[in-house]
Amino acid sequence: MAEQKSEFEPKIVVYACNWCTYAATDLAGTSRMSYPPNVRIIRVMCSGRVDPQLVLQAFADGADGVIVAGCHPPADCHYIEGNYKAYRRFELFRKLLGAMGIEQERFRLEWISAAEASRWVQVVNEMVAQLKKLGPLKPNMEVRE
Amino acid sequence: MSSVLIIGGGVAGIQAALDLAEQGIEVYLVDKAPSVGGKMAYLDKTFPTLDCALCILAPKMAALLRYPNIKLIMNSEVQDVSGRAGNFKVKILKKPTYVDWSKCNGCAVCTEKCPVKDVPNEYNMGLSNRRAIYIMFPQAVPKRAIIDAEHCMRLNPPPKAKEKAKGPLCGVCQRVCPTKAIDYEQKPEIIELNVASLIIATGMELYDPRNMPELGYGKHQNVYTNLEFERLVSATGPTNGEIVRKSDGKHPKKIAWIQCVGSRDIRFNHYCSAYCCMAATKQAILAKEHLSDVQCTIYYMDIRAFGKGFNEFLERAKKEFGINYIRGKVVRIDEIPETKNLKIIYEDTAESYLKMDEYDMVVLSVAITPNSKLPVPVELTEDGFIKMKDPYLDPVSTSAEGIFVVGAVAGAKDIPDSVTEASAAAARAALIAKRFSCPTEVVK
Amino acid sequence: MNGGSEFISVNPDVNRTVITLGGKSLLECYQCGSCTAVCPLSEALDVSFRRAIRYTQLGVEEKILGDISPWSCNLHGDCTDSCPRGASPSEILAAIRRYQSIKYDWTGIAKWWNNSSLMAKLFVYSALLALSLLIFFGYYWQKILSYASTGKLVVFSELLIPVAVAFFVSLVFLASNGYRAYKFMSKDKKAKIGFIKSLRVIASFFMKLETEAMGVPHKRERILEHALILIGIGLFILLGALYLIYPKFFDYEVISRALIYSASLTLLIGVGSPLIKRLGSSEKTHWYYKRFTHSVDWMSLLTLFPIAVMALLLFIFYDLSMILYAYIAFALLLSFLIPFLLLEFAFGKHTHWLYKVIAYYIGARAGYFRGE
Amino acid sequence: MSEPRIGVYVCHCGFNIAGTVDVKKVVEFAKNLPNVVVAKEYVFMCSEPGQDLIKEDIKANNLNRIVVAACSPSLHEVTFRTAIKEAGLNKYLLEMANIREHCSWVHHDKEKATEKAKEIVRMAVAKARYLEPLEELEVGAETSALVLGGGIAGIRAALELANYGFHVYLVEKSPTIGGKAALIGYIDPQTKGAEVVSKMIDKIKECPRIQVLTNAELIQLGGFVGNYNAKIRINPRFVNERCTLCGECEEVCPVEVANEYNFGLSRRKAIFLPFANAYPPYYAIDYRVCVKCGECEKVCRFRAINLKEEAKILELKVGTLIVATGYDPYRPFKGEYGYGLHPNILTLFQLERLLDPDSPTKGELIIGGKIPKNIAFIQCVGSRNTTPGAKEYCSRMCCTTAINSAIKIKERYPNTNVYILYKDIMTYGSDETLYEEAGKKLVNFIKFEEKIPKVLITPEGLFIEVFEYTIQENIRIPVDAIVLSIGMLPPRDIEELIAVTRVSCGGEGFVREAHLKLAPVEAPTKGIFLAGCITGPKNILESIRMGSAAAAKAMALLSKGKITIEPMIAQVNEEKCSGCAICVGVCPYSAISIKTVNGDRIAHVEKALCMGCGTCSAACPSGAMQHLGFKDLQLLAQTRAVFGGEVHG
Repeated sequence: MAEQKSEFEPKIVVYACNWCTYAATDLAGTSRMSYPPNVRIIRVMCSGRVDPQLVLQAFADGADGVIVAGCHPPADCHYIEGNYKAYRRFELFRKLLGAMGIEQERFRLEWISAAEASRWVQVVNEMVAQLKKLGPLKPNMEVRE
Repeated sequence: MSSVLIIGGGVAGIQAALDLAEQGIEVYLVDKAPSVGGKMAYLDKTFPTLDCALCILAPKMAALLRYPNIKLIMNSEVQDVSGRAGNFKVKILKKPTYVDWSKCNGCAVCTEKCPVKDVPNEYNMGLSNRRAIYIMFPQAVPKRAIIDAEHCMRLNPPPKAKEKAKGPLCGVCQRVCPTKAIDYEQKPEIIELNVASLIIATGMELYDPRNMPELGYGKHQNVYTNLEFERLVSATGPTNGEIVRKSDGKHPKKIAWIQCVGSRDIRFNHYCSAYCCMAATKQAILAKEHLSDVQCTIYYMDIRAFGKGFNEFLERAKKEFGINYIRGKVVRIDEIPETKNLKIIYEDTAESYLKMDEYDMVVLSVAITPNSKLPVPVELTEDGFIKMKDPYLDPVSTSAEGIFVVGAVAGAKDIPDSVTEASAAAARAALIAKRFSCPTEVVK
Repeated sequence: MNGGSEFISVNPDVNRTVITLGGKSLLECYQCGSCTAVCPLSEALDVSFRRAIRYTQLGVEEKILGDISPWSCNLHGDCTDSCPRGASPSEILAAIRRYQSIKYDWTGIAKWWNNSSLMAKLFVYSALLALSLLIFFGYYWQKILSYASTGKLVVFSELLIPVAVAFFVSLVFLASNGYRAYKFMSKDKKAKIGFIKSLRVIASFFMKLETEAMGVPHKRERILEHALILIGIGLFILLGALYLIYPKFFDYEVISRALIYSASLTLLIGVGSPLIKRLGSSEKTHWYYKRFTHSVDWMSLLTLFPIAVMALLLFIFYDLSMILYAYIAFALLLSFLIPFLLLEFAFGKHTHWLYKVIAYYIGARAGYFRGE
Repeated sequence: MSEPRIGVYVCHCGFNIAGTVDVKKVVEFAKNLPNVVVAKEYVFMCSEPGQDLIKEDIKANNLNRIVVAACSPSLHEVTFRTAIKEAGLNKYLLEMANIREHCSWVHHDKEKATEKAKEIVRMAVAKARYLEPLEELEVGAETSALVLGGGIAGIRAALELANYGFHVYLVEKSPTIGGKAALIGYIDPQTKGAEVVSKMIDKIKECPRIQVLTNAELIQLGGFVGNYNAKIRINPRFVNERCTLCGECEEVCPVEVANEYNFGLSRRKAIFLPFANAYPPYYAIDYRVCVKCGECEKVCRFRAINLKEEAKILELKVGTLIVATGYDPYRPFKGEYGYGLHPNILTLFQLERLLDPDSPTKGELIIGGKIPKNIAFIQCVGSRNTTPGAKEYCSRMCCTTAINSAIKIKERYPNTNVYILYKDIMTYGSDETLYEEAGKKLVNFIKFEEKIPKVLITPEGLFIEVFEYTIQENIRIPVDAIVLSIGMLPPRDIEELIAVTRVSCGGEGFVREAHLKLAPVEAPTKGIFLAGCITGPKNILESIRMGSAAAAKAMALLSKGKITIEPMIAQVNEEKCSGCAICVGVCPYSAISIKTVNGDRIAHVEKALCMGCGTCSAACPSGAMQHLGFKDLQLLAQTRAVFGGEVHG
């Protein structure tokens, strides 16, 4: 890793639901909040759209942390129950991470409503601090094409 | 096919405009503020689901820009309406914004450079300051800058400085503006329109609690109206959601809400304003979310949790958030000089005992008053609301043919009812606009 | 304070009677408690006017009769000014007081007095007046002429016997009804402080309350009128006592005349000014004079006014040494006094001073005064 | 797919982006990304000149993908889509790179911000590479409507739709339209419910476009928005329009049952007229209780009765469905406040009927044979958790109705004492003047809180014991009659309604709107609208307004005769689909069904119903289900682009 000698900067991939979390990231911008530039945000229509394989691919490609974020249960989801599906999948997924040698703290499932810009900034700060403690992800599985 | 004029750009006006535009009808939306959104734009969260008001309103406001047949006439007031259904002549006074809105694209660079920094910001109910040139709120639609002529050094230079200085005192925003949109010579203009029908959606104002001097609003620093508290608790508010007292900037330990301030009182307004019991409960919950150790009490006579999900919301407030409710009408608020805390005087009707409880902060749930003083030939009820012609057979029509009324200006109601009425009125207005009449309907 | 386990029965017709007794807006009240909260009394005295009105609305008889709050009301009128429902707690409480005095009176005359029309009351009053005129201008006429011939005003003579009898009779009624009132009001109110301390508490309470009220113009007006009447009656009693113990006092022309005239004048103004305001219709007069027009209110003034007039005339004639006319005025004074005592003083609005005193005493004794 | 030729446009947005991101470096970086043909910058991309820049480049360099690196897509995605459409490019071949809200505005280290902006652009370009042209779907739409439920909300919706030129089928389960509003005596002190309903019925009669089907039930609903086919079963009425309402048949009919149109106050025969100005205006035979003795048929001089009539099935093709099936009054269980144990204890609806001039007692308040001296209303029966059987919600209009009746009683019978025992009086808005008037008319209000009133049935008569909250005393009130102000429940047959129309229910059992504030009259499934008390307790005014609004929304959707649908929906790759139907269960809008295509089970997505959430494509094990605009490949490309990785295929 080139930047080894300079202080370790984790890279975090974020899958944000369009109606709530993505809107919160926008609001963090319009309200000029500041947070570390380690996150890369990918927009999906609903947190239910995020396929666990995608998250695994991100880890395989070198992500140090992944966040999946959607609307607050019980009633904020624009598609009524997409967030429940994500909740169901990623609670199971979190348990599998350990088996693959990836610390569970590298993955977070969050509910952030469109007005909770400060919550989004807090999640990013917490994640970056945690990953700096954990250090870079040490891949112990080769990736088949 | 002729067009429809909507007076008032609140949630009801916006919904009506969208429904009309959906059917391809040309819509003029007039609003006296520089941006649409009305009172709902001030809200942080809405009851009973506590989802954020902006997440509901912003998509609707943005949708307004997508329809080419919606013309927004902001910062303007209707001067005169004449004619009859199918052919109304309307005169609109467009007050100058001193910014050419076709050039301005809301980059807000001017709002950072303007030297006048201490104008009380109406959007935050005066709890924070803005510049002389400003954008009403970050998500305003249309997101355009506007110069507040009264406070602008260029347009209204302070008298002493005026004689000394030879030329114009300031021109920072014009120099800084990348698209050269600033135009100090802009004059008010009269717009004449010819429309098929009108929808009145001017909504409501809050009743001024200064009419009840014994409650001390305006005298005691820590007495707020519920809209001021809403701004205080809102993420986009003056303190970014920090609940702090005006007097010493500290977090309050005990907050009281006083219901029926100006409502259900023959000396002020007979009617009940319908929204305030639930709004107070919501604000108490928001206060608990922001300050976990705060004690919230609501003083009421009848808690009106009548709508869908309201009573469950109330039970949650009592059980989950520990908000207590005391039945008694507060008649006086005294300020304790040293701590600027407030002593509220009322009879606890459960214990038939006069009590004087002390609070750090008191929020008045203020009555609404309809914005019904309009140059439009419609009858009013004696409470000042716009009268419905026949609430059963012709729900959204007014006494004047072809003029419809929706939202709080027709009667105290909350957001879902206003939005429902807006759709109904839009369809009726569309009927006239499309000359689409069926023998059964009495439309001429 | 909280309700006992057993159930109190309710008489639905009570609110109907109280409404006819002048509490027109009784059921317009929606129990918000502003009247109690706004009243200057309630900061010092633990009473709830709302609860008194509530008992009456529901007809909880045993609680109404034991409630001292209607009697503690000093008719400041703040509650009526601030009632969000536009009801008039002042008038309702006045009506409750009438209802209570009816129930305290065992004879049933108070019931008739409070329910009958003004005409009926005036009829009975004038009948009694005619009777007393017969006594003085018939039976005693010769005696009066003989007294007149002596050229001196003899106050204490057998002329006073009928008045004394009337006074005695009225006292009997007052005492018995007062005792019943005491019984009702003191039920389940334990005595907490002694007699003297109660009096001191009441006195300090009144001083503070009235001085504050003096600041408000329309309240000052009514307090002064009421004070004039009290002073008037007080001075007359003093004169009577002086006449008995120290008759030579009347030899000092100047002081005695001053005392006499001030007594009759204060009584006259005290009674006359509210009467004129009630009869007049000028905008300035406070709603109190326009609204409190129950026949009982009228009678309380109409019966007292002629007495004040005659007292004044008596001394004027005496000073103008028109002895016969002085005696005629004296006879008229006594004739007006008899129906006043038997009707108004024993059963009318004037009984309120007795019940008020009892109420305050019991309230003070039971520790209702805060801060004691 | 054609070889991707991508144009990248980086916006300065005044200083907003250029202030912290070195736009020139980002443009240089973008220039040598694979498939990037053009990379430019401009101070305001969203302005007219900015859009023109893109349009010219599309024509000059025949670009087929555009990436705009500027603000958030929620602001100007639509602006740029319309721009590239005007340049002849399919408007979905655009990807926004959010380098303002996500980068320049939130990071202040110029060097790191520029690095991040580069990577955001790289991700956008990676996704753009796999964007495909998509067409908005257009579906033909019937301009006809099925209104389910003939109450005032349904009638209002039908009238409005007829105004817009729709043909309307008004389907009502009972033999007459008018619903409960026709039975409630007085809506407010001046207006009678029956009068309002008869005026509305007159309008229905005048309008040729409304077809009223009574004794009718919707048994099946297929198709999708704009193209529903509804199956209606019309139960036999046995009486036709020749009936002259002479009533002779009624006399001879041997069967007698409780009259539900008087809420059980009186009885009626098997053949009956629901109420005076019922519509359709002729008798009906209650097919559930008629014993087919034939007496009425014999006696009818106008041959209006035919007992051999059979139930008919009707197939209708409609564009939209408006559900307005109303509510059911709460039925107190035996003994609840003494209900059913004493003749003088009745429900608010029964009292309303009593006060109605054409009631069995001709409007006189005769209960238990005489006019009651003391009558008490008990509020919140069946609502606000007062009794074990009660629901948690407040039924909103029982207070106003009770006060209305109390005022009526005090006007006609001044010496009757009227009590209203309440928890909170819910006369919201301008109904508060009713509460005031009740005070002036000497109605006595008694407040209780947690401890609910108790009804005593004793030989000396009825008593109510209640712990009066404002004096904290247990009082016992002697009463002659007790009225239970009953609340509103969802209709008993709501299960069938849900099964047929696929609407869904909220917590308290009423039908759930798509969004309480954004779309209060629409069901989550597109094309179905809701009106009246089916979504929750409302007063008559609000139900009527909701009827108009539902009609208005339906008209707006269908008035153009066709419907455009967002193309970002799910699409099945038929070869890969194994028919495992995981996606069917996952879809909140039941837009996916399994069809057997020449032997194979294949998932089929109903285009009009799919709202494009993508949950099914994430659940699909074989990758057959793809979410257009967010395909696996596109998201994968974006993910790998974060680290500079590539995706093949």
